[in-house]
Amino acid sequence: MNLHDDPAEAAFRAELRDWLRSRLPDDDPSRTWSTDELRDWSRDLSTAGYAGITWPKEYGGRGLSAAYQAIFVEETARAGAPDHINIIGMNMVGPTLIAHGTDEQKARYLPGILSGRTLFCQGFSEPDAGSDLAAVRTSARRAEPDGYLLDGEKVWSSYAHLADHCLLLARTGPAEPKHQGLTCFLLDMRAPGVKVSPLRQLNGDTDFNQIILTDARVDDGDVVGEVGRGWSVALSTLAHERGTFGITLTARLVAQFDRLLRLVHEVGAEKDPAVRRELAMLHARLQGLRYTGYRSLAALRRSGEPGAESSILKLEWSLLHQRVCALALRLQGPAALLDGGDAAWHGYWQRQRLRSRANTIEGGTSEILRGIVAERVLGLPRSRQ
Amino acid sequence: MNLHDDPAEAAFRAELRDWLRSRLPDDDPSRTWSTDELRDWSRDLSTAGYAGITWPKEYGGRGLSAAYQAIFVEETARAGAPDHINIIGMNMVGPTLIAHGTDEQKARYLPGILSGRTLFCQGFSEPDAGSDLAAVRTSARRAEPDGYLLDGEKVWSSYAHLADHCLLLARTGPAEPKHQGLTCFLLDMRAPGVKVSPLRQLNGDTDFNQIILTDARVDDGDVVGEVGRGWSVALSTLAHERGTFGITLTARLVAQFDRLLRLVHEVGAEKDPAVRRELAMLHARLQGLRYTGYRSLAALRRSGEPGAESSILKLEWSLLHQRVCALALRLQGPAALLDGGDAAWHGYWQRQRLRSRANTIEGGTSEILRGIVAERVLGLPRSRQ
Amino acid sequence: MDFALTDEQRAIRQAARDHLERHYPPLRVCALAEGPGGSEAGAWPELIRQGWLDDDLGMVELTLLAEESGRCLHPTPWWTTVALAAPYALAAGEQLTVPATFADGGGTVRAVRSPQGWTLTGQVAAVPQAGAVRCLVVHADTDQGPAVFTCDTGSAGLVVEELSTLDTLRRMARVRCDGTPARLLVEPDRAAEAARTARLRGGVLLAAEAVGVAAGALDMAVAHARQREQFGRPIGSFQAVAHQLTEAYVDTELARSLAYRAAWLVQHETEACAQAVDEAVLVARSAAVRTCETAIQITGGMGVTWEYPLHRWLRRALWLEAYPGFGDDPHDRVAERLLRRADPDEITPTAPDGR
Amino acid sequence: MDFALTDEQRAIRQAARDHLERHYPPLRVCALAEGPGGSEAGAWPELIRQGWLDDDLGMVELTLLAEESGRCLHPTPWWTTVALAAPYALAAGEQLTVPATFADGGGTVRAVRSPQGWTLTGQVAAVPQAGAVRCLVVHADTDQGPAVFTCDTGSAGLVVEELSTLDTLRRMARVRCDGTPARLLVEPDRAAEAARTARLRGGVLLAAEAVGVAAGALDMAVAHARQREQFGRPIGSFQAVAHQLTEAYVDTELARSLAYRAAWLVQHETEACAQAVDEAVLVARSAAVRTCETAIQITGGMGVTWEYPLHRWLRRALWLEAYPGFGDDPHDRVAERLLRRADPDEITPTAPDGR
Repeated sequence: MNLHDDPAEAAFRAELRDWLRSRLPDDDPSRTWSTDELRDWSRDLSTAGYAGITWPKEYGGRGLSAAYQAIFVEETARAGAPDHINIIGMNMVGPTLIAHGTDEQKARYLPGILSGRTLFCQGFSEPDAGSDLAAVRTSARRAEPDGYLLDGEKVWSSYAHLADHCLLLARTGPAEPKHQGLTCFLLDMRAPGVKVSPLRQLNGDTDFNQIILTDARVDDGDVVGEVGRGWSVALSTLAHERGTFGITLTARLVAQFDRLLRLVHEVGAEKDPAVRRELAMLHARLQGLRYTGYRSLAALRRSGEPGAESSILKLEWSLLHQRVCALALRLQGPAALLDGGDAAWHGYWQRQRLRSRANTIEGGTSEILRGIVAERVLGLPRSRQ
Repeated sequence: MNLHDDPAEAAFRAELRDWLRSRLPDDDPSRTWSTDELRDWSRDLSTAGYAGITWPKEYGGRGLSAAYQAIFVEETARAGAPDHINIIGMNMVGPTLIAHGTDEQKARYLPGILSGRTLFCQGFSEPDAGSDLAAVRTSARRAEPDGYLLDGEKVWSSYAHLADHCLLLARTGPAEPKHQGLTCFLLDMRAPGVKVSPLRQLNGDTDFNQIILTDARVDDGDVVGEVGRGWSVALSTLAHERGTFGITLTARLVAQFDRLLRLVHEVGAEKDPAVRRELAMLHARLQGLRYTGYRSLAALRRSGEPGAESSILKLEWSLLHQRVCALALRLQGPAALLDGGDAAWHGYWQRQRLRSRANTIEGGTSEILRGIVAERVLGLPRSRQ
Repeated sequence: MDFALTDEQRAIRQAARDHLERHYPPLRVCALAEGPGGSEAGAWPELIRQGWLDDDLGMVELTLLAEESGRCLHPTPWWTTVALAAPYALAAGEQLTVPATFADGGGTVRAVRSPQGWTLTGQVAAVPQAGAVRCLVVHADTDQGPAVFTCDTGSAGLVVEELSTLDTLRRMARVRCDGTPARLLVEPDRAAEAARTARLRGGVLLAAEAVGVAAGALDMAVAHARQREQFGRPIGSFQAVAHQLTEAYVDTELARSLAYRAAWLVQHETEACAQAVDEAVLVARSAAVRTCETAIQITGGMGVTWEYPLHRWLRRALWLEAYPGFGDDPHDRVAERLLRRADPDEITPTAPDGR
Repeated sequence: MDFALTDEQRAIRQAARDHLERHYPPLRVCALAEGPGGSEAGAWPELIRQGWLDDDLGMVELTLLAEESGRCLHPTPWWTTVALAAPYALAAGEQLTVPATFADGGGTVRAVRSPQGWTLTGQVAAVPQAGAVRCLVVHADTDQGPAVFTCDTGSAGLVVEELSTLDTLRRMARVRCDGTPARLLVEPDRAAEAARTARLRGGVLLAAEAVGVAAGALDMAVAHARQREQFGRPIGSFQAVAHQLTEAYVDTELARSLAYRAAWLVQHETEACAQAVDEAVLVARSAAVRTCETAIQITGGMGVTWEYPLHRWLRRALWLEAYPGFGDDPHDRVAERLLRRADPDEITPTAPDGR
């Protein structure tokens, strides 16, 4: 057991921190990044060697352990940095192709993902599926001799408006049981029949997109894994996302909590006993979340699998983030009635307060996650869903 | 709408309050009542006309509305009075016999119930049934020509150690579906084969009993309602219990909250902001509970049925009582480590703190009650239990 | 003791609900929320015809109307008129029948008397729906102390500047007066008492609206849970869904009981009414926020989109939580009265209230 | 950074669990709870043989033993020995190997030096397990200020009077000294620092025991939910049951992470350790109480009987919540440090802790 960085980790952290300090001198939470700024930022990350940290060296990565990825997400969150614009390519599609892709797919996509030239999005969620992820309705109709035509609707797809390609799930075997008959495809987002429109969230932001597919064509060479085995490919993609995802979320929440403390000082609530009590409990649980993430990371290093305790990270993170945002808005008193340019921090906390309600829904609702923990971790009998 | 007593109600309340003040000069929460004291108290209640307030006049009651019963339970709770020793006879068995009993049963039992000469207990719950009340296993075997033999175990029966008779549910049709084949009986507690032993609760108190039945005999004349229709008789018995039950619980909680306030002063926590906040929220919700009870009572007066909102009274009461007891123990700080004679109030709050955990279990678990509200009040589809 | 609505009160509630459901289905409300003003300008005459401004409406009746208004986010300035402005008119023996709101200019607006009458000068940072009303009731300082004035929003020297607002159906505006002519409504010597009564009436109607907001959000969520299927059955049949909705129902019912009780006690000017109003506000505000949050959770991916109407209800609940018009944190006032109160035996035996 | 137990630590934990499960099944613990003393007098030599008092156990190892002790309510005075008394011995460079506890006589016990040595006079109102131990570590006042002494419970003039206690497995006793001979353990000039360190070590072990209490109660409830059937299926398959257990699991895991972290930081005497201890105590105490309450809810009618062991766990959780040995409410200390802290950028880049 060692709670400090080892020398190599410490050097990596120090170097990264210096780099971030020069690149991002201040954390302004209400700053919005233009697409061009995001592209520049991502290019700089790639150039500085901060893309593909855990990718194998043979595919151009640095071949480092997840601990380094954790340091990366902690330090970038601390600095208020945005995501790499190709985060989906980097964290989900790349590892999926490395595990399941053909040599041709690897050669064609991996270098571009790493450099940030080829942007990816993901198309798993559908409006009617909701929590029942496998209830995919998008159909892939055979188009002889060598392809498929896709029809359907995908939702909650980040970066789809910028992406060059999409990793998506469609039904190739309509007569088969729900989890079978699904296939994973790589779709060219510029193909005819692909229409992307923004999904506006309850706080007015448009972080996500809807993708409408109307006879959009994919070739046999665009199948990832085997035809009819898409569900297991998708599960492995989601598992890649979950590796250091808990740490990413926690690191951002730590930064968010720092903003909350700044706000407490700004509004002069340092002496309010109810505020102090809530801050203490929030901080204690946040540290509990953080160290549970480190425990999970240590288990990942040993066994290649995150520990059982990792299953609770997203569950607890969402509740804590909601409490942080609720407290921040309450702290503002009557000023909370305003919004946008007329509000403190340009309405940052108003947007966060509303947006945070989605935290217990997106990426697996809390109800679904509790069921998974009950069944897989506590060994309770499966509930008759 | 009128939130004050009407003149007749006010007179009833004033008279009762005077009577209680002379009979019970002070509320000592740690006082324990001996059986003889309880019998005296109950006899005095009956003599003073405070037994059978809502019973029809033809059966010796006062024929008053539930509003008077509500005043009675409020004022007795306020005065720290114990239950009438025959509360089960008075509030559950009596009304059940009036509705379902034969003329002979009415003539035989009702006068004694009212005067307190004939004490009753109730035998519905069984250890294996738990929340699944209808899963009664106690069997009633036909003993030709004119009776049955009872075998089984009943639990959570208050006053069974004192009772002369028991209203119980047993299975006469073992082959029939769960809710059918049940019959309600009146059992003589002194019959051979009836054994009563105390059930000790987690706080050490023994408010309840276990009844073991071994070939205990009942006659055909002891069947209440029809053979095989016991489930609906039992439901109506429980419904009688629930009429002003919510008001009873709330009235006691109001008295308990007053004790909490007394404790706040005793330990000098009047200025503690966290305590003040919790007191305010508890009191506000307690008043919400109380007035929801009055709304339900007004609906009962109009339609003969308590309103939909009555379904939440027990649910909310249990949670509030648990919070009140938890706060009371926390207020004592290190003194909470002690118990009994070495603790403040002779360990009253220690016992209440532990005992209150049963509040969300006894008389319908919160999980079961939430399901009932969801289905019957909100009209949600029945969950696949 | 009979805590039930009268037949007439029930009829008023039903008529209100019918009127609002006919005119303001959620999609219409959403459209108004994004339009100019955030409320329907032309609705006032119809409201008057429907009796919403009648002078014989008691607090319980107004509570029912406010509850129904909250349920559908009734997009007119009716609530600011009756909850914020009208209580001051009432204190002066007048009846308000035009769209109005209240501007608390204590400490920032000065009233001066000249031979031509009173004029106001100063500014109020955030006034609810000032951009949508015709009449302002203004708390301002005079040489004799605070007093209450009224003026037309079209008056000379009056500038109303709408602000960006969390709840766009109840927008806040900055109000500046510069020698604006005004009429004295409540003299300085009666202003404190008028403010006390106005806070009680306003508090009841804030709680009532919060109850309606909770009830409206709960209705939407329950309807969704009955119909939306996942894993082959309606989601309302899952305990994880059903029990959350039950808890929201409990919160809402407690809040409703407290709001009705507070209304009746304020109407009858009982001593217990200040405590009752604070308790209603406490429970109802939190019921509104929590129920809206639960409703969003239950409606899932749909509920967190801009198009789905629920976030409007949450915004209103947050508005009600943050609105400062009725004094400091009620928790502390409630606790103070509890810990200061005399022997419980002193209560007169005729009133179950007051304890 | 590698937040995992070493193989040796894992082996220590497993050995402890095996030992405790063999000797202290719940029914045995319940019997001891009702017997005299509330603990097993003869167990000490075996504990020493098992290495529970070894001087090479670090804070993480002790944390694992305290956690396992909490899990089964290990009915010996081991916890008071290592969590309350031993830290003072350690400060004096000594190792405690007899059953011991700590009596905080600051302000009530006076130490006087005579030619025969030190004697103590005064009383301490409530000392955990004073009736079950052989050695007392006493905080007492001298002319030079507070200091720490040690004496045998069989010493002259020492009266130990057992009190009725909420948790009968960890009984409180009144201790009276009247000229009781004692040995000086920590001099006045080092007593404050010794007390500071003792509070940190004791806090870690209190949190660790609380984690164990929560884990033990959770295990019992999960086992019950797997096996008990209602409505024709195991109750653990109902979401209403499963999700409550999941929440208890979340609380317990967070508490465990915080307890291990605090142990490591205290062991390595880092600056962040005081905050880490307070956070572990906060979360672990409430996890213990809440998890025991959940476990009782899940076990239903059975769980609220005297015979079912769970209430013993709840009593211990309440004991841990009320035990005052480590200073005031940690909430306020945690908040104070948060709101006082310097620019986050000052943190050295080598430590993820301390932020």
